[in-house]
Amino acid sequence: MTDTTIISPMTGTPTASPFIVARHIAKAFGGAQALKDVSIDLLPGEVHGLVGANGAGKSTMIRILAGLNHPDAGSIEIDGQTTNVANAQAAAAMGMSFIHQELAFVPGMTVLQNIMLGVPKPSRLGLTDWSAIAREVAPIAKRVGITAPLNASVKGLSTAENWLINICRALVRKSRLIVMDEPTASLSASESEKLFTIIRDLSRSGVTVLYVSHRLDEILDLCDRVSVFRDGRSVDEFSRAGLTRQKLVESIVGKGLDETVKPVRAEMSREVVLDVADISRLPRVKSVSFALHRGEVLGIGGLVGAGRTELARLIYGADRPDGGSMTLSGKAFRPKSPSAAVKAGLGLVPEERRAEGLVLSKSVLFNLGLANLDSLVSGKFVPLLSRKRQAHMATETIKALAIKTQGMDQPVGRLSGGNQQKVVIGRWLRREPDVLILDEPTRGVDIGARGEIHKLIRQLAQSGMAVLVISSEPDELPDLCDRVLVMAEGSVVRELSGDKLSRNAIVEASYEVTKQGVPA
Amino acid sequence: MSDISVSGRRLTPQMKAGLGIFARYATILGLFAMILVFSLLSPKAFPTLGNFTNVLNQASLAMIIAGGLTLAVIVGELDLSIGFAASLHGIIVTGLIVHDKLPIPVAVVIVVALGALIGLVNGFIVTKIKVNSVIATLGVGTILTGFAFAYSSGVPIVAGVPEAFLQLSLGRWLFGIPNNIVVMVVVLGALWTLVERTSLGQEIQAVGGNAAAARLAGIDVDRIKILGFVVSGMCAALTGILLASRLGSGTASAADSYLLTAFAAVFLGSATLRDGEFHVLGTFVGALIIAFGFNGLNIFGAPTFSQYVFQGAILIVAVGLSSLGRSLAES
Amino acid sequence: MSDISVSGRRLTPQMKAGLGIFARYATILGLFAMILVFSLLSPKAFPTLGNFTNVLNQASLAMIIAGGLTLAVIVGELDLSIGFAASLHGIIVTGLIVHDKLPIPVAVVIVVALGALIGLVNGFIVTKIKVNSVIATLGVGTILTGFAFAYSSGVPIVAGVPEAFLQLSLGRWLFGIPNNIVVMVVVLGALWTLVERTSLGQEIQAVGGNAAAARLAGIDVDRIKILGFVVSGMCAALTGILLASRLGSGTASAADSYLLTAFAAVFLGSATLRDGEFHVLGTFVGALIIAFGFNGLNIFGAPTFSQYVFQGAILIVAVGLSSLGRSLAES
Amino acid sequence: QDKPLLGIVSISATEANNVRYIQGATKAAEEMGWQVNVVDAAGNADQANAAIQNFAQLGAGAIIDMVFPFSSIGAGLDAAGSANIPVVTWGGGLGSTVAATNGSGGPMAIPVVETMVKQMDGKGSILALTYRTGEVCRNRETQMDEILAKYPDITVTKNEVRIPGYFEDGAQYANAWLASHPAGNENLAIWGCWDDPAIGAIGSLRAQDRSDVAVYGINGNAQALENIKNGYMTATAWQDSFTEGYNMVKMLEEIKAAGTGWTPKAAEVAAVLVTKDTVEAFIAEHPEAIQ
Ligand SMILES: Nc1ncnc2c1ncn2[C@@H]1O[C@H](COP(=O)(O)OP(=O)(O)OP(=O)(O)O)[C@@H](O)[C@H]1O
Ligand SMILES: Nc1ncnc2c1ncn2[C@@H]1O[C@H](COP(=O)(O)OP(=O)(O)OP(=O)(O)O)[C@@H](O)[C@H]1O
Ligand SMILES: [Mg+2]
Ligand SMILES: [Mg+2]
Repeated sequence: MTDTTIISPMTGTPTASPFIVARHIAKAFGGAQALKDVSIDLLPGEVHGLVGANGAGKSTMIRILAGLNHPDAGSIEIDGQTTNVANAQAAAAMGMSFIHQELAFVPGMTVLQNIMLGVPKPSRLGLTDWSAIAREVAPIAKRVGITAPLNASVKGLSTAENWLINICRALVRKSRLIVMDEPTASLSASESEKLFTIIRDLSRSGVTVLYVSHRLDEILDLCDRVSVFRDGRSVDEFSRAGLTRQKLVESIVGKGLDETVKPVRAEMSREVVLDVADISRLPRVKSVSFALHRGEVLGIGGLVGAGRTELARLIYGADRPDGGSMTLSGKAFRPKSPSAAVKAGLGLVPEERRAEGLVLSKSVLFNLGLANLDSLVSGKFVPLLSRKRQAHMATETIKALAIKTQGMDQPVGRLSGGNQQKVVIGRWLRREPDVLILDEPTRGVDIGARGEIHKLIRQLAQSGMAVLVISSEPDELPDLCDRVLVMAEGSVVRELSGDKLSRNAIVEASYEVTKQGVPA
Repeated sequence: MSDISVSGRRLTPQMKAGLGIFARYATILGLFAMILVFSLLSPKAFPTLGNFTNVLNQASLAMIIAGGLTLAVIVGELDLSIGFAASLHGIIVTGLIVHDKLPIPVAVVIVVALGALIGLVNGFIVTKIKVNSVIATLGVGTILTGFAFAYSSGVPIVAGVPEAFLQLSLGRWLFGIPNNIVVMVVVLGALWTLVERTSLGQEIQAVGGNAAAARLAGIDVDRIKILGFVVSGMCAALTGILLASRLGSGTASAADSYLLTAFAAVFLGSATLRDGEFHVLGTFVGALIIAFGFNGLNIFGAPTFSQYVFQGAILIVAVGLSSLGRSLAES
Repeated sequence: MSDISVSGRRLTPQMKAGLGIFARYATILGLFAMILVFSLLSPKAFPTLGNFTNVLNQASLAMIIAGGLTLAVIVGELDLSIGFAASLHGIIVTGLIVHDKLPIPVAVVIVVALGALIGLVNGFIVTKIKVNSVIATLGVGTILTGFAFAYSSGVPIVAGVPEAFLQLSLGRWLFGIPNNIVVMVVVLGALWTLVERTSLGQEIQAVGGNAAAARLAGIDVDRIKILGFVVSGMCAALTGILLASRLGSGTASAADSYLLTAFAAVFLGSATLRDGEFHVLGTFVGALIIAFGFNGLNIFGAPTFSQYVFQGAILIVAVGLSSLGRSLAES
Repeated sequence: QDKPLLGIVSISATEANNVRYIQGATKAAEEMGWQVNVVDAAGNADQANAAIQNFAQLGAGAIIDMVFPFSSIGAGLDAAGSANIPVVTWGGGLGSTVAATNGSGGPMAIPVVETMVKQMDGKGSILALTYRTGEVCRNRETQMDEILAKYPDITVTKNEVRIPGYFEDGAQYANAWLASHPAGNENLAIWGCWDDPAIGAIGSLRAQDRSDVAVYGINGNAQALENIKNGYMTATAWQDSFTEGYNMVKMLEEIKAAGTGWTPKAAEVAAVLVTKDTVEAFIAEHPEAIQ
């Protein structure tokens, strides 16, 4: 398959009759009214932005289009015909493909098998002809930015690469509509750029793209029209002309919002809490050294696959280093498991909230309690849990982080993505570790909550915590951090602070290694 | 999500809420409905205090072993060794009492400790050597059968079993409540408290819910899994001891068949009150359904073949009602 | 991740790569090591073409039923009905031939279709009524046992079984290869091709690997799961038929014990070549290990108790080597 | 090394009577200078066939099939037949190419059932715990049916027990049956087609303090004898499986000597009825029975 075959040759203009019209859609889950009244229409060849706060109903609307949920009320017309999207197969048959917010890949399979998941495959004598498929898929995979060999297992791949696989799958299907639910949340700048180019190409050739993101700059940059959801209703629809970030923010939040809260930086203490010396785990982390001070927010930037997550896991005892040493508050620190690290005073907010952060079937209260169990028990001899303490802890945290939930007993798997993220962070607020590592803390978090989380991180630092923040979003780190390390190919290539700390400096440093060939 | 909901009418939110509640209580309703039907069919023999006490007494052993198994499955593992282990424990406890002339309490304590040890071995093989729990516990169970045979040469230990040991399970407590029931209530009560009301229980549930997340939240996952196996092993030991006391002998493979009964109870229980999660109270209800089903069908005098058919159907219907209600409620 | 790697020396990447390869082949190495040991212990009787054919012949029935079970577990479900189903099939096929005087091929086709139907029922209960597969298949299995009793009143069907039916499993093919082996090779070959080489097989693997992802990718998960149960049911029917032919009678509960053997084979196989995934080739190797273990210990004449101990140990060691190698490689 | 091999395939090497039989067979084999190899098929007929095939493969001198009916070891008999190895059964019946059998066990039921009927005065209710899949149990059930046909005032409830699980099944069936048969109304008896299900039922009786029900077993295993001594079981028929095993192995020499001229035969050893009155004397005479 070549590029031209993916993209249907028809060239539509935004003035053509709508491809999909959804009217007055409502949907409740149990007692929760996820969608109250949503209407949206998608024109052939347009890039349609969809924005809204966490829990506004974006993903639910998308799941309805995908045939995964069925609306309680309202109608969907496709090409002017009222339709009932019965299931995912029906959606595919209608020419829609989806990149859902929850990653869809099968861990035991290869990259190519995952790309072809659910896609009709050519066969010879009933046997799948994989070499033919590989020939067709390879150029698309390259264009999307998948560097791993197609026959590699997806097990060792990063989140970002798994996202690219999902994107690649949508391209391989010849679809009239591609829906992307926060595709860039896990991508770093360079992958994002590649994706934008692809989206523009798709649009040019008449494919409709429905694009959900909390990164408003992307939305403004990319979209022809933007729909805004708030509390389960579609409240606004803008076209690109004359749309400003300010307008968009107001519409999302329902009121004005001062986004420019530059965190106040306290006088940084010189007391080193965590000292990392020459830590390696080849080939992903190569001899990394740095010191983390009390009250400091240290950022780690870089491209996807630079080894930041792996570094965090090494510090946290989740993986074992091949070399190097660490000290924590002056004492040798060599955790043999995360539980040892937690006892020593560390905390981690992992990158993958659903897979690594939460027990999805359990309540918000349960999940918030997990790192704080010692403080929730009463009784000297039998460590019985005190429901009162649990409830108190949960109420406080829910309030502090403005977690949108029906109550503390709601299963956390039913919260929207951003609110799930808040629960993982909330777990550590109460425990107050000496060192808190946050891996992509604002992934999928809406613009309002993002500000709150940033504020919170600063507060934690001010109260004496040492905070390590990993982020692939170059915009995030300069505002938030006192100091930023940039990693590339497993090594720290640059330390930025003070005036030198800027978005551009981080991006530039990220490519350092690739330019020089050999890391420092 | 069910295909059933696609067809035709949509359910109102009220109907869905109702279905959700129905789903939680469907297995319990099923139990009561079953008791009601049997009471109508055999009004003289079935619904008597005596019969209910008997059923509970009889079911106590299965409940204890199933209660232990519940902990193993909560932490996300299967323990297939319990039946074989209980058989071995029955032989060893009688052996210790009859051949080694140990006082009964000492023998009981030793055997329960042995149960814990077997659990420890299972847990070690699963967590440290990382053998899938199906293979690990099947392997250990097979080895235990070999030990049972080696210890007893296959001959039941009968002669000289003291009456006091038989009284362990045949005796009665205050108000004439059989000892077995007392032990069962104590064991299940302790397990329930452990899982639902202690911080250790939260860790146990977290490990079962998402081991990776539990690990990163600072929980020692291996330790908790081993604990699950140890509890399961100790409960198997208790059941083995009580069975030997009830039979008056230590007999190889006497308890093997508890394996399937315990699994049925545990999985039946997972449809009770909660959404497909394993829990101690559910296991209790599951074991009750199985015990009353067997007893009621027998008293009614159903022919053997129809007893099997009904028993199978009871399992499916009890869980099916609840699952169907739930999937409609969430559609 | 293993605590074992904590102690002392760190492994170099080369050593890790080596361990990774070792892990893939450890079960197969274990099989060969076992064959070698038995060959040294019983040099005259064990390592002969005749004995190896014999072992493969014996293992064929277990391999067929385990091959079917493999599909059920690949799609992420357990099928506990297979043993009971195979027993019923054995009774029905002899009944159809002896009592209803049907030609053998017709009887065989009817019974295999019945196996598919049972699989369909299992699949329907699991996917549409959303009953956990443990309960669903245990329930269906219990019901089938009832049917087996109803059909035969529990009495084996013996008289009048025609020689031609016995020849189904006792007969030999070209070069004197026993029919059972031929059937087994055809069935496992077909299953392997289905799973590994067709696009349906991709869907089967995807459903098992991550059902939610498969659903999002537009795969009809329910259909695939039902397919898994149907294949499992058909293989159970084949095994039941061949067993009846081998025993020369249709006997209630004759095949019940295949359940555990099949599970052991399937889970043993999941440690073979792949990283804890179920696959047809692995199941074949797993069944071989079990069969050679039984045969070698028999021929060597180990005392009964140690046969159990070794059989259990073989399971654990075969998987343990592989798991340990893997976890060290990934440490 | 070159001693002739006696292969024994046992249905359950952990069942008391099987063990006694194996002991008797082993003793005789030692006297004859044979070596013995026992395989436990754990109730699995297919495993039994495999084990017989393995013995045939090994060139065994003779093979004993314990309790698996000849009708379920077709493939094994086939393999042994082609290797000219005689197969004898204990409780497996005479048929196909089986050379000899004993322990058929069916007639053992007669004295027990007759005692039971007599003690019930020909009226009342019986709970019969049966196991039709087993040849021996089925024969015993038939014997019981024939006798009871003469007593219209006796009602029989039959329940099938499972293997494994016979203790638990015996207990549960007893529980249910007792619930609809309260004490004092009529003569009650529980009959097991072998001792173990009856012993399971005794557990229920004792748990409910029901001493009005007479319990009968067959085989006379140590536990049954113990229960008779203690008054919980009324009667059983002791099967001298040790002697059966011993005699059978001794007969193997004749069978092998006769070769193709051998006529298959049953060589039964008489069973002994044991009741409360005779149990002491019996144990004095057969101390090995309770070991
Ligand atoms: N299966 C479910 N059961 C119960 N409530 C649900 C379920 N799925 C979604 N919800 C609720 O519906 C609301 C909308 O969720 P949705 O995932 O559509 O939000 P979103 O706009 O995609 O948010 P985010 O930006 O955080 O991804 C939330 O309040 C969520 O808690
Ligand atoms: N050997 C491995 N096997 C499996 N997964 C691994 C392995 N090594 C690393 N990973 C996982 O791959 C992911 C990416 O790791 P890495 O640290 O290289 O990237 P990163 O800089 O954090 O980039 P990203 O933005 O993708 O998270 C992490 O989730 C890590 O746990
Ligand atoms: Mg969302
Ligand atoms: Mg990362």
